[in-house]
Amino acid sequence: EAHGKEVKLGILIGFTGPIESLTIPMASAAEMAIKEVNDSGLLLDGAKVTALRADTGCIDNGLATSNAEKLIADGVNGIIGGDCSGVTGAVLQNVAIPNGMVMISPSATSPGLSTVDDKDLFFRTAPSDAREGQVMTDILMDRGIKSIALTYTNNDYGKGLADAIKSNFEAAGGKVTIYAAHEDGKADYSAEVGALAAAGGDLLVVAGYLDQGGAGVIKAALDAGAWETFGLPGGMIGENLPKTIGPDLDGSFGQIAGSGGEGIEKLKELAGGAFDVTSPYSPESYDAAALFLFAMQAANSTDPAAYGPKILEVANAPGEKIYPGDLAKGLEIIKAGGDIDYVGASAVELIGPGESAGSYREIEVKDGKNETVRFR
Amino acid sequence: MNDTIRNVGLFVIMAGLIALVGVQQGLNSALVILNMGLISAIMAIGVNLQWGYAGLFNVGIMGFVALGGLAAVLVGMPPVKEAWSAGGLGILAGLALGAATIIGAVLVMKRMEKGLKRSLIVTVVLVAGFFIFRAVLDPAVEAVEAINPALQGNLGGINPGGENYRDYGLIMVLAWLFGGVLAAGAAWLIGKTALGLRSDYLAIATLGIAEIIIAVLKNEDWLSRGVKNVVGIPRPVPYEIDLQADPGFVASAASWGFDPVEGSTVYVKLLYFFMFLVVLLILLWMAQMALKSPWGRMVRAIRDNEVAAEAMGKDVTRRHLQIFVLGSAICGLAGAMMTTVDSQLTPGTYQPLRFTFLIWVMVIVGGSGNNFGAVLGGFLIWYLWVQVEPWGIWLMQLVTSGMPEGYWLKTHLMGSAAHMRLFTMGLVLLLVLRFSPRGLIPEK
Amino acid sequence: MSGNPYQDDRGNKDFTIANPRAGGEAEFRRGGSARAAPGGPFLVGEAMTGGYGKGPDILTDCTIAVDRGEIAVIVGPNGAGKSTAMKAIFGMLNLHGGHVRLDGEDITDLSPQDRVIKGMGFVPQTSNIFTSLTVEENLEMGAFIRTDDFRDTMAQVYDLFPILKDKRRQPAGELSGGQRQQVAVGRALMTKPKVLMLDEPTAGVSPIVMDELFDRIIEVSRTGIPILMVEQNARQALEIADKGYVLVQGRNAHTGSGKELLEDAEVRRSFLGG
Amino acid sequence: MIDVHDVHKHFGGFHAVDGATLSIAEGSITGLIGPNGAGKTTLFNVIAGVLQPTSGKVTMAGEDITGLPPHELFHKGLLRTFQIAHEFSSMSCRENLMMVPGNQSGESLWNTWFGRKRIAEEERALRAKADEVLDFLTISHLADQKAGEISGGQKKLLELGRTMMVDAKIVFLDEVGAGVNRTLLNTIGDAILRLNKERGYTFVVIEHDMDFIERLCDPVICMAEGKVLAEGTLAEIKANEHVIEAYLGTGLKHRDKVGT
Amino acid sequence: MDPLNALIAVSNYVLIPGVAYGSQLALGALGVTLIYGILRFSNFAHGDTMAFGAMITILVTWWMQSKGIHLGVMPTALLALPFGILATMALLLATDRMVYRFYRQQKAKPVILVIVSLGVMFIMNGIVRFVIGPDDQQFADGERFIISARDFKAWTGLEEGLSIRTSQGITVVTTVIAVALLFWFLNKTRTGKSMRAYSDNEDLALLSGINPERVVTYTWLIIAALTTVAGVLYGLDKTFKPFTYFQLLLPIFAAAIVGGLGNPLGAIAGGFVIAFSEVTVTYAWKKVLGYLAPGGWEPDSLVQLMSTDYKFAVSFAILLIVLLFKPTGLFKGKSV
Ligand SMILES: Nc1ncnc2c1ncn2[C@@H]1O[C@H](COP(=O)(O)OP(=O)(O)OP(=O)(O)O)[C@@H](O)[C@H]1O
Ligand SMILES: Nc1ncnc2c1ncn2[C@@H]1O[C@H](COP(=O)(O)OP(=O)(O)OP(=O)(O)O)[C@@H](O)[C@H]1O
Ligand SMILES: [Mg+2]
Ligand SMILES: [Mg+2]
Repeated sequence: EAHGKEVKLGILIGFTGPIESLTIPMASAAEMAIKEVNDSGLLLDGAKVTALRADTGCIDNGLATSNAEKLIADGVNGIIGGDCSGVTGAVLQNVAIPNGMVMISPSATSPGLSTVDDKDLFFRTAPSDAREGQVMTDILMDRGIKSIALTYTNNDYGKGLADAIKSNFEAAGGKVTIYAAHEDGKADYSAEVGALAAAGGDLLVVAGYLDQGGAGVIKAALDAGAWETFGLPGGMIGENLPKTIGPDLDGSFGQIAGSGGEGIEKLKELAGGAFDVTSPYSPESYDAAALFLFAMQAANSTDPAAYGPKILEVANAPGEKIYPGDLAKGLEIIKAGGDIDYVGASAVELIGPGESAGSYREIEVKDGKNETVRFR
Repeated sequence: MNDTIRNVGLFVIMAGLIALVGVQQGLNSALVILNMGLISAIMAIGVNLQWGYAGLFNVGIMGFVALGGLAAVLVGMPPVKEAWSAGGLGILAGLALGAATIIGAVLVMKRMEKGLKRSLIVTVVLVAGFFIFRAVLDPAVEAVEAINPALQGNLGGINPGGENYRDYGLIMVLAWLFGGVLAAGAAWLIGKTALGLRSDYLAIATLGIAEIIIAVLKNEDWLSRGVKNVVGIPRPVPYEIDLQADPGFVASAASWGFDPVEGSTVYVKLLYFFMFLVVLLILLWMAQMALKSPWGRMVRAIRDNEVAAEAMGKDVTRRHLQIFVLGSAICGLAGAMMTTVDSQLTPGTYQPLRFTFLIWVMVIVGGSGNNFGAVLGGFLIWYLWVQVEPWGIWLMQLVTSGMPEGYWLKTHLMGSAAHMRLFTMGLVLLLVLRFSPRGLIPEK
Repeated sequence: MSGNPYQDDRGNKDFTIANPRAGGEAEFRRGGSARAAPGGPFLVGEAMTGGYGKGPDILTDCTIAVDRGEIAVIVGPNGAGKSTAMKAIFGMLNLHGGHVRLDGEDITDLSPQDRVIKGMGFVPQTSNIFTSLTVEENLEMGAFIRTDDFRDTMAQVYDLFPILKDKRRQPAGELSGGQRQQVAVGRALMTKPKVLMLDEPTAGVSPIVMDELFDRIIEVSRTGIPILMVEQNARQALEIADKGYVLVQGRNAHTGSGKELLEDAEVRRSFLGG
Repeated sequence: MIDVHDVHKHFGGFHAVDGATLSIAEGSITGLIGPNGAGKTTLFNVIAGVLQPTSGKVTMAGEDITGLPPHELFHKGLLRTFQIAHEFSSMSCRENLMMVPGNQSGESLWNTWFGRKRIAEEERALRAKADEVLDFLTISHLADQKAGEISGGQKKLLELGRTMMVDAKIVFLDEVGAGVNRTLLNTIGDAILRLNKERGYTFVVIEHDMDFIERLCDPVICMAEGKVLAEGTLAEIKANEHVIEAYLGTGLKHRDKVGT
Repeated sequence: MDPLNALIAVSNYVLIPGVAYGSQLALGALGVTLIYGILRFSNFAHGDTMAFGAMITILVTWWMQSKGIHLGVMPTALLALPFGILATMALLLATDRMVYRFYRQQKAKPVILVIVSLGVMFIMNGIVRFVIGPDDQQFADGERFIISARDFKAWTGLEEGLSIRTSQGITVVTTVIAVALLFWFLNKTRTGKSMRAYSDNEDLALLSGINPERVVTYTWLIIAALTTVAGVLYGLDKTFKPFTYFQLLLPIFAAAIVGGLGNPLGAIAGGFVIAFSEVTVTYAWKKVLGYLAPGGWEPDSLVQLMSTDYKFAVSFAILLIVLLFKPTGLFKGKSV
């Protein structure tokens, strides 16, 4: 097959809307992977990859579908996105599947998406909620926590994760004193903290986003003196949280997907100061872009139908482990007919119908820094 | 005559803009815009009926649209048998008790003399009813939500197809009607309490009810899975991949010069287009007929001067209720249609900016008090909403073109280019209103 | 409906996003400056031609004048353009023909508020009070441009309309129709105007108040202030008028002294009710 | 026809109507006069259902109509005009009239879609009637003008015109004369007399123009401070000292100015 | 029985947050209500104007912090506030000249102005994100607490803590001052009265010699001060993030309406009604009842009327009930 000299990847995420502050680093991360590949000049005998950004508004199905159609019309070879599970589902069902287009979402975690008959076109680099619930329970149990108050951001991510934490923790003999949602981007969280504090518990677990309502809840809880330590699932782990909250956060702990931390450290090195690599889902975005390009290299084609089946192959063992910054090496190995196991920044490991089953780092906040205390 | 030419011209320009999208970005893009434009136009007609003709201020459009979405789930999805046997009856009983409580309280209000005793009894009825309601409902809800929570956990709908529910796509037309009915029911309840009081009250009532509806949709998992979304809602048109696998279709697509993928995607969208167009035309006809008749005259009189209309024997409150219910039903209908196109219900998407204010912009820019204006506004604003993004990026490129690569300001500006969408939207809005302050097709 | 029939002339338009109070009708105009134009009567609208917005001309070549110490009265059928002529003289609509001169100056280009400063006082026919302000505040607003002490003027107004003194802390919107008319005239008197323009000041007031009002108007004119008014109580008005104008369809139909007009059989039959 | 029994209407602490009792005979043209602020309009509004009385009772032909909403009173044949004109400002003058008759079949939504023929016929008749009324009021040239853009006096005429579109039993006129040209007012007076004679309308007229009252009204009721001050023929009223003091006055003081 | 702890718990989780949040809403609602009263439309750009004022203040604060200028225990932002106000004044006046004035001159219906303000909202929205980005920004410094929960517990030996943040204190004090100033201004000064007169009847104001353009200018200046103060105080107390400022619009409008649109007193009352209904109805009384119940008996359930999921819904339901009994809002919605 004759290769076009140009490969186009759509980056379809919510540049405006509720998670707008997360999406800029996400896009930058994806574009960094693309740049890395372009610089190497190794992809498909020197094809040039361009990224096309498009907005989903995070919560605007109509806009997202329109923009997806636009990407298709522009001739993209794959779509990185969407971000929020709602728009992702809409784009998947109405644009990607009919057009036979592959999507790799860095951030849609809803289990509901697994049920869509996706014709093997949908993948995600964000780990599943169910697994994280188990990990968190282990950590809590190890630390001797018997009862928790649990609040989650009221969307499919938060709810799914909180469900998983709750059922695992209760199965392990713990007690969830209260299970309450908070809405992101609202003006005031006094009511939530009041209710949570009244219910009590050894610890407050905040299954939210660190620069959204999650931070607001923690701040309000600290200020009111309701809790001093917090349980922090993946969405709450990031440099910004200790920075926003200050020293009061010391002693709080949690977990985030990541293998040995090696990947993320490498990504950080790579990025320099260009963007915040700890911003949620930006490692996943880097990985999504890399997976596309490796699969294309492996299939020696930019046709989704051809490279789609290769994605699981390049993502999983066996093969040489590839980290951020190693993309050129990976491309070379594939070209030479070898096999790679892409680990990337977020410990990519795809299971089942293309979902991530990463391992986790246990984090504790010490002296205003997230420190990895062990791997799980 | 002159006006007619101008108005037709405006629609032609609009068609031209969409056609241009078709040329530049492909038929599919144009059709997606067109279809959502049709749905927007329908919503705009509903709102125009309420505001443009009756002066009723509805800031809860979002809520009625969401109810339409709920209807799509309740009609389109198959029932979850286990859930029904686990707690279906309990939930129904709970809801019945809740309704009985409210009806009881209202009856007491009506039957008894005003006074402390009445207030006390009403309070007792409400409080006791609330606790009984919760006592019956809560366990049933828990049981239902425990059934396969990752994928179901709700009661489902009435689609008779069971496993093969997707084959019963035409049931969605019923769902649209049910969306209208559901929204009408909610509007009736609001209208019964809010209309006849000062109109601020209607505004806050609709604003509130919309928030309440969304809160219920987000938090009552047994109903429609809450924030976990319902995906895979059936559709009244064939699936593209089925068409692609159908040799007959592929052949006829080829005869038109389409490859199977493009042929199937365009075909499906065209089917939707015709369905929506029929709905729009029917509604438009009904609205125009009504408004050009004595009924419309009465409505305008009421809008102009309620006190005088009342003195001239018109039952203002009843008329308001009628219009409010009708307008809301239209919004509900459009909401169900939109959920059908999306194939999924996502309660998180219901945001006032998108579903209330944007519709208002459509009505005002189009020209409130004129149905054709509302329709045009629906198309135009939706077109802008999805199309101005590239303009923003283009504008930023223009601004930063003089700056060296990698310069911080350039990175910063290009990084915020997406926000140019809202910015440009605002600019266009201001420009349209500047040169046509009463809307593009003003009320005569 | 919240009860007060005066205030509640609201239709059902929504008040949540948009304030129902009608905006002004006066057309926007950038204030120009006055030019010297000596001679002629104290206030004159000369050969005025114009209408509302882009609509048809309401006034055609219409001339109205009043001199020091005079009372001039405009009468005419409903819709003749009497109110329009008053508004035109006050600069509230754009004329495309004619001039307005005041005290030896051409003020055609002045904005209404500049005309107030030049000493013109005006009581419009409708919505002529601040309904949400108290009676006293209404009077204070009348004296807005005055920098001197206006308490004695206010006392005079209260003397003239004693009922207003009783109700001075009440929002003017809660007054009866006739009481509101009194507030409106009082407000204009507070400016200490050099010329006073009244659009149907006696519409809806009781006979006793009407007599009082006419008395007061005569008194004011005796102090040398020219008065220009529109009246439907034409007979009484013309009795006290030095000069009368009959407008028909925006044109001067008859002009003469009050007495002449009263005696003109044609005028009596067509405009004064026989 | 209408009996008002001890009606009170209080605004906060202020007693706008303070125990008014009066009755209006069928077929009469009753004048209601009184100083500004006497409570005439307020009493009107109570009778017409716009305001709820604080206490008291209003009956119409023996039937209690206290507090009925205006639209129901309309269907019982009770119509009113407003002191401050309440026109339908964005509608043409003709439409202002055509909207009045109740029970038009075109007011049902169903008919607007499926009963269009009947509507068309009704409309033709209505239009003819409206044009007749406009003609009668000498404002046929304004038929297609927006009612918001006609002069104050013309609005008053329009208000009167609306009551002529249906067969009313009793019509309340709140200062039809204020701001209306006297020649025209005479025409209105003629119209009122004719409606009274030919169609048997009962009228209640609030007016400050004594000439007008004199021509039309018998009996005349004078209110002051929320109560009925005097009642009788105009001649009796005019002779009543209290009425002179509170309402009529003794004429211009500056007689010297007159006639100079 | 331990009523003291119960009282402290209620104060800490209900009263103090409610008062602070209520003041923030009241300041916002005051601005909305003024624009409604005088300029006759509901300003949807209000939230974003708040964000703009806060943004400028933040930028100046950062600059001051970098120069080592501090205000001791008080946040430096207070020093930067006047700059924010000035910039916002400039912005609003420019917007008025470029946008609103045209529609005023055209005698556009107020609803057009509402939609125009929606357009302005989009644009301001873009400008703010453009300059400072969509992220959270930190700018608070100085002493964070007047009383912190930890210290309080240490002093009193009580089980429950009580915390009052500096920002909460400043918010309440500023609100009181701002409101008092505004009332004095509107009711006692000539300019204030002329604003009310204009708001009542534009034509007549013209006839009284009031220059409408000047009234409009004054109004915008006051609005600029109010919004900037509200925006900065909110940012100090919670966090600065453009998106949340947009979201604030809803409770602010609700506050203005329930209080009676156009009535400044109402705006204040409305702010507190909204704030307290959000906080109280979803509060779980378990702990408080536990303290109050005899013999340390603590209820098993949360004793919560509604879960916090329905926080917004409940506060709206309360609004509806309030309006059912007071259809014109708590204070008769009238002109200013
Ligand atoms: N705001 C307006 N816009 C357009 N036309 C108007 C407006 N106001 C009045 N007109 C028209 O101007 C004409 C003259 O109106 P004007 O108010 O000057 O009459 P008038 O002589 O004062 O009558 P009246 O005695 O009834 O007050 C009328 O025919 C009316 O239709
Ligand atoms: N909503 C209200 N609130 C308070 N006072 C009111 C209200 N409406 C009317 N009033 C007062 O009630 C009194 C009677 O008013 P009403 O309008 O009935 O007088 P009227 O007899 O019609 O006078 P006019 O001849 O001047 O029209 C007046 O003193 C007025 O100030
Ligand atoms: Mg006039
Ligand atoms: Mg009256």
